[in-house]
Amino acid sequence: MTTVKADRAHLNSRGAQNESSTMTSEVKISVDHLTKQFDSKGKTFTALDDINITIDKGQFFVIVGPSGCGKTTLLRILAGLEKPTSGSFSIKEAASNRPENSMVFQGDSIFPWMTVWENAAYGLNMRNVPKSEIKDTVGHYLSKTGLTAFADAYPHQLSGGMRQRVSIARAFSNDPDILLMDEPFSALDEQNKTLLHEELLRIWDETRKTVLFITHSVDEAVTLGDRIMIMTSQPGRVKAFVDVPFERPRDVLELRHRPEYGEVVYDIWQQLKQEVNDSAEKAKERAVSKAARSH
Amino acid sequence: MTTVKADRAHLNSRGAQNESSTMTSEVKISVDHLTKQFDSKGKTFTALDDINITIDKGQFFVIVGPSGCGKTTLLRILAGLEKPTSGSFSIKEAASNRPENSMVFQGDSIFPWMTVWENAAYGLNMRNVPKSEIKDTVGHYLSKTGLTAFADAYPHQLSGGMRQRVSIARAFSNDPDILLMDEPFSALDEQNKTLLHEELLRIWDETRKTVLFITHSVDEAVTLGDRIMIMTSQPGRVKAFVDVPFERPRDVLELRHRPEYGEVVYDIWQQLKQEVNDSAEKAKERAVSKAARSH
Amino acid sequence: MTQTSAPLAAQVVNPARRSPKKNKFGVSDRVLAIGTPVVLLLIWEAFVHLGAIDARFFPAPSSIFMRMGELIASGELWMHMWASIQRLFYGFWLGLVPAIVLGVLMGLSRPIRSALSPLVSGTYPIPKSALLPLILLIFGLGEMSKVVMVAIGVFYPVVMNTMSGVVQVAPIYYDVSKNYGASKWKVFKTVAIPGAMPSIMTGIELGAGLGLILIAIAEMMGAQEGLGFMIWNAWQLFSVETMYVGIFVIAVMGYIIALFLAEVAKWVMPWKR
Amino acid sequence: MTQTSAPLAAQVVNPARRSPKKNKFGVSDRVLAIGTPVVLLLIWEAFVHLGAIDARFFPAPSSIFMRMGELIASGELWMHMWASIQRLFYGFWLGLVPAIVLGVLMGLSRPIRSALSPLVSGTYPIPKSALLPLILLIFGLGEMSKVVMVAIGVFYPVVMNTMSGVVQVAPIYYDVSKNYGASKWKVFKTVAIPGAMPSIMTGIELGAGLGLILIAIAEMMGAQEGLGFMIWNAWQLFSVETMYVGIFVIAVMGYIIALFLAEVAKWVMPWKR
Amino acid sequence: GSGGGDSAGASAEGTCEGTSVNVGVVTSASDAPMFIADSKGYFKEEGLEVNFQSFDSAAKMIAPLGSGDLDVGGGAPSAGFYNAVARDVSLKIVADKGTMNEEHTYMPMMVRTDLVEDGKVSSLEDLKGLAIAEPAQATATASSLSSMLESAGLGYDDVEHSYLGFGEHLAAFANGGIDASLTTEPNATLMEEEGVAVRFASPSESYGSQQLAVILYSAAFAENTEVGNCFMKGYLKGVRDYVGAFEDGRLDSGKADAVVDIVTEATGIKPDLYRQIVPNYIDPDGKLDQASLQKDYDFFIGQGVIEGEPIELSSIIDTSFAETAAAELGEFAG
Ligand SMILES: Nc1ncnc2c1ncn2[C@@H]1O[C@H](COP(=O)(O)OP(=O)(O)OP(=O)(O)O)[C@@H](O)[C@H]1O
Ligand SMILES: Nc1ncnc2c1ncn2[C@@H]1O[C@H](COP(=O)(O)OP(=O)(O)OP(=O)(O)O)[C@@H](O)[C@H]1O
Ligand SMILES: [Mg+2]
Ligand SMILES: [Mg+2]
Repeated sequence: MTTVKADRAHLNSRGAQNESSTMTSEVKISVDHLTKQFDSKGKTFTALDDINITIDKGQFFVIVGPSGCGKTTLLRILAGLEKPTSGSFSIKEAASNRPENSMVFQGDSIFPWMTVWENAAYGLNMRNVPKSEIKDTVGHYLSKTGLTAFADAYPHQLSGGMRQRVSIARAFSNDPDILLMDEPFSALDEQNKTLLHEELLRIWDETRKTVLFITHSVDEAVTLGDRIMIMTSQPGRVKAFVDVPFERPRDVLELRHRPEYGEVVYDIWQQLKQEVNDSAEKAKERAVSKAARSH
Repeated sequence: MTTVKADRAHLNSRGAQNESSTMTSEVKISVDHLTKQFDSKGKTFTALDDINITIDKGQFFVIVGPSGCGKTTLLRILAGLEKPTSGSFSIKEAASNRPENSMVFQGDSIFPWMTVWENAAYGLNMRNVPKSEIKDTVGHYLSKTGLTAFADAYPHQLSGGMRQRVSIARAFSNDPDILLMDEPFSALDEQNKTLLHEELLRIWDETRKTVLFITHSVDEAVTLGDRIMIMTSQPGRVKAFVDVPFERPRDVLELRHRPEYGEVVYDIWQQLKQEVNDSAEKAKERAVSKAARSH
Repeated sequence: MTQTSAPLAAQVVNPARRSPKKNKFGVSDRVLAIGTPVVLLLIWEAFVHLGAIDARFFPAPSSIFMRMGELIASGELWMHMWASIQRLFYGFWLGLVPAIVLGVLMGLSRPIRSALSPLVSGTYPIPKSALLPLILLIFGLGEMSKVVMVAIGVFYPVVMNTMSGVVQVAPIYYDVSKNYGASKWKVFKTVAIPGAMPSIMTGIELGAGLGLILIAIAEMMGAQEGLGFMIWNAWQLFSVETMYVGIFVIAVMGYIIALFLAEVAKWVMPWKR
Repeated sequence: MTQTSAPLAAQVVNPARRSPKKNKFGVSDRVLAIGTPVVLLLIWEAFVHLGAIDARFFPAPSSIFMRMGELIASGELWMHMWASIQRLFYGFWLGLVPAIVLGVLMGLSRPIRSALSPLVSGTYPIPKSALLPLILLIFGLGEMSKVVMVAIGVFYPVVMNTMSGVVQVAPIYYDVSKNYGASKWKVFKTVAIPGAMPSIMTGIELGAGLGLILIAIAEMMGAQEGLGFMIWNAWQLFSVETMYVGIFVIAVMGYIIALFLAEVAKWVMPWKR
Repeated sequence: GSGGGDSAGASAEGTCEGTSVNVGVVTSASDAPMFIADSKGYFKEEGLEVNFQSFDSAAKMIAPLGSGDLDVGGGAPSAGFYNAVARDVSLKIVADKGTMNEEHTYMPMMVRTDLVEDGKVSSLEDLKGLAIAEPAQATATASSLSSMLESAGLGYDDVEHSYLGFGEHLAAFANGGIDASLTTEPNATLMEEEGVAVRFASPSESYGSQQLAVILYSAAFAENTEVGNCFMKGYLKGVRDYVGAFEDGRLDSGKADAVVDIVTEATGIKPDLYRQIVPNYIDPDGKLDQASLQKDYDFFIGQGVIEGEPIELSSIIDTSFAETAAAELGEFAG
């Protein structure tokens, strides 16, 4: 394992429930001075700037940050879909024969040429899992996502939210070591969202997966996460880590009435607000300087 | 104007602010016994069943309902992109020379082959609006959506939320008589969302547009809307109309502390929850009967 | 007020959505498909009778059909058709399979694309008429040389359209397959091929047509039967009607192949309504 | 533990994303593109010297290049090339423009597609060798008949690929253009054409190649110059090296056209990285 | 190619039994003796099994003859043919396949009807500057044309040459693309029928008797004397039936019924037309007109199309097959 240089002292203290396990927890993912730049028309755009993170095994890690700050890019790099421009990251191999990671992609990512069932079974089929096992697993998650009746439908026959649920069922079915979820519930109604929150927490609890979860909903972040990373906007940097101090299992409704809950949410909200204002400023500056140049 | 057969008596009483204007308000959109079915593999799937709605001119009309209940389908029919299977609808023509309606589509809908600027200017270009006017209008909305610096970028260089903002800028720039918005803010962070809420309300207020707005966020619905339609899940029917009794302009933070606000939200939430539970039941039944058939 | 209980004109700008079998003029697609060629043939016939067309070289369709009747009765037409169809069949597969494999590989892998593009782009435009003598030398005068000629015709459009189709598949799908640990073969099977299928089918239609074009050239040499031989020989003998019968039969075969491929397309792409 | 500071193999399954100019073996694309044909020519040369290939019909590349030198020196090669290039140029545009217009119309409108499909699918496979005499009759022995032949070659692949590209454009984009009140012409210009552009470009490459193939057939008749004439005449005179020079020049032209079209594609599709 | 190898054992016993021979034909009237010999079983009598392979021109047969895919071919001796020989494609000219002379002008000079009717072309001199069609550069036809032009005081390059297959001449006349042509039968007769061109002159008037088509043996086939003789015997029997059916140089009498049936059946030429045409003459003994061959060869050299060193014609002519076969068949009765 490579030495992780991220400044641990700088981090908030860990939550109550995790405190006891601090000594036994092992690092699952460590990201080290990671930077990602995109070139376009000769100009270089920095999407991620010097990111350092350590994520423990079994941690529910949430990323929040303004739109366009590089959340998706970070997840894609960790999934091996994009190369970092500099810096490095390392992921501890799974002990079991589980796949390393599965991603719920932002936006449409289910195959238009496969039925709902085939899409949900994709990962398992790639790993040549026995047919009967696939049937059980996929059947379970299609039922959980309310898609059983649509198993034979093709994506173009589904609504936006239904397509997103297929993508979730696909990732859950694959039973990976690390779940990478990029705004997985954004197109779902509150009720479906709640059902899937429960299912996600059940899976996480039972299989001790490491989860990386991107969301724009601070409520969702605080309700689900162990630890929340707040990112700055363009270029995306780590603004702060917030440890969520609530024990598990959490009673969502009860939680929301606690004053600490309001405090955590308010804290994150404030930091984000500041970020967005900053980025609006920056955007304006850039626009002005651009206008100035075009004169 | 055709006679609208929808049962007005059945509707909830109108909100305080609108009450006074009931006599002067004119009907902008009326939907009459509208049903939409999709055929696939010989089977018929009913997406919308006997929908009756009347929407006044200048009303901010919000549609909520479980995922897959037919919200998008209804909007597409009103936009003329899909034909109803039976029933009819009518839209009163705009007095001005504005375009009749512009839609913010759910999911990716911006043209990959156009820059952010070209995408945002699309509607205006289609109407041959003078170049200088386009420049002002599009410039304004790109700035409002925080995309000025990305005016020359192509969609594949944007994040998911940025693409959604382009789609919003395109619709706003087009200045239509009716704004059809299908979960327009789902991929945005709270802060960007708040900024765009304000912008949307400003536009609505200044130009007295009729707005049809689909959302999964009950908070968003109550904060923005005059009237909320709750839909049942598969097949999509009108479950209830809820008039929002808050005066305008609304102070969002203040609003959320009022007890009436909590009541309205709770009411809608309960109705939706019941709907989702029902639909989960139904899905299970269907799945069971399907399994039974396949034996 | 716009009463829009049945919005019109949707099918004009909305090609990919299921649209009714009848269009707004109430004329069904099938009537149009059969009608257009029939109308053209009738105009041709009329022009011949009016003397507006040189009937020595463009004989009236009626006389062509009469000749066709004779050739069918004598069994000659069928003999030529059968010979060509067989060659077409074997040549089709011989060209198709390597074209799809190579096309997908070139689409998926940049080095393979770089290495093979010059060969494909360079050998494609080589006049097949010039190549024929060399093919005869290599494959002999028998069936094989004709089959190879068809295969060459099928190969190029399929390989190019497959490659371009595979490159056009939205990158997100390759990302998904990679993320879900798909082996190269599975990427091939579950992403590249289905994603490129519409392009591949167009390539196959173009390829089958080029195969037909080339078989006619190939049958001008070392053949005693086949539609190409029939057309060429008829022209040598200035048996104009017979030549047109041959051309007409090839045209009909081309159209039948296109119809058949459209059915195959529906079958291999069930996700396209 | 997997150290993944630079994940490999991404470019293999990820064709559409920008990938480095050098692949994992450190060989640049350009080297591969030039290397493959050169290696093949060297193997050919070696085989001839080893006597493994019949040099009477497959002369050594070195002797072909020597003949090429002679033909360049005498100006003969250039004369033939220039004649063919001119015909190709005019024929290209004559075929391209109607093909794109018709292809988009057929892609956008179902009735037009129904009405014209049988004609396109039926006339495409008609052997052009059989058509040539009729073309000579209509357009005379002069330049026009050759230009028309090229146009025919360009037309079919472009019309079919355009149509299929237009049909493949995701329906949502047609919905958007309709919703934003685009006129038919604007749908054409802002959605159908750019959306179908990758397919159209492949069609153009296929079409230009078929144009080259057909010009060689056309120049076999009634021509005094042109690469097709040169090849055919060389074969009549059994001047084998000269024939190969002609074939080689056509191959190089085909490759240059492909390279050129790749540049044009970058230029007309700036949104593709 | 099976001619050489297959028959090795058979010829040792002095018979060609069971040998198969691949013969290239252009499926036109000039292949008449082949079809007659085949139909009447003359090749079978010799124990040969003959497979015809059709080609669109004799030039295309050279490569298969060289590679051994064909054993026997036939066509006009062209520059390409001699060039092929020069690069080791060894072939032998073995017999006559078509001779044009005063009585058998089967490749007449045709001139477009309107030119003749308008009086624009009334003598060979008038051809100056006009477009004349011939099948290809440096063929026997070119030599014929050259001698015709010469007789009118014109050089070969004083006219425009249009290289068009015989089949295309009719269409080219019809649309005015060419003014004159040297066209073989039956196309010449067809042109008259369609009224696009008229017979204007005979090349024989200036050239004399010309060797327009010859029988070719591949080198391997020629090495096997026995089988070569067998084939030649069958062929000459066919030739004799063919020329025996002539009446005043035509095939329009009752005597020719059998020949007409066979040839029209094999080639698809309409019987009425075939009876009308001027058929090609073939020497009953297969004798070659070597002087004519030499004259054409010299013409090709003059045209600068012969590659490499000029060859001695006699080195590629082998009249022994025809002589042996003729001797065995005896004097032709007529
Ligand atoms: N292929 C690319 N080329 C150029 N720039 C890119 C590319 N992909 C992403 N970017 C830029 O990188 C930045 C980060 O993008 P990313 O998709 O990671 O944002 P995000 O945090 O996921 O935003 P959102 O919440 O809107 O999804 C954006 O500003 C985007 O413009
Ligand atoms: N083209 C189609 N063919 C068949 N069924 C369709 C088609 N389009 C939509 N449907 C079905 O109609 C129903 C309603 O779809 P719609 O997209 O309107 O839902 P929605 O309310 O917008 O859902 P979401 O909130 O998930 O976007 C869904 O069950 C879907 O499966
Ligand atoms: Mg994102
Ligand atoms: Mg929807």
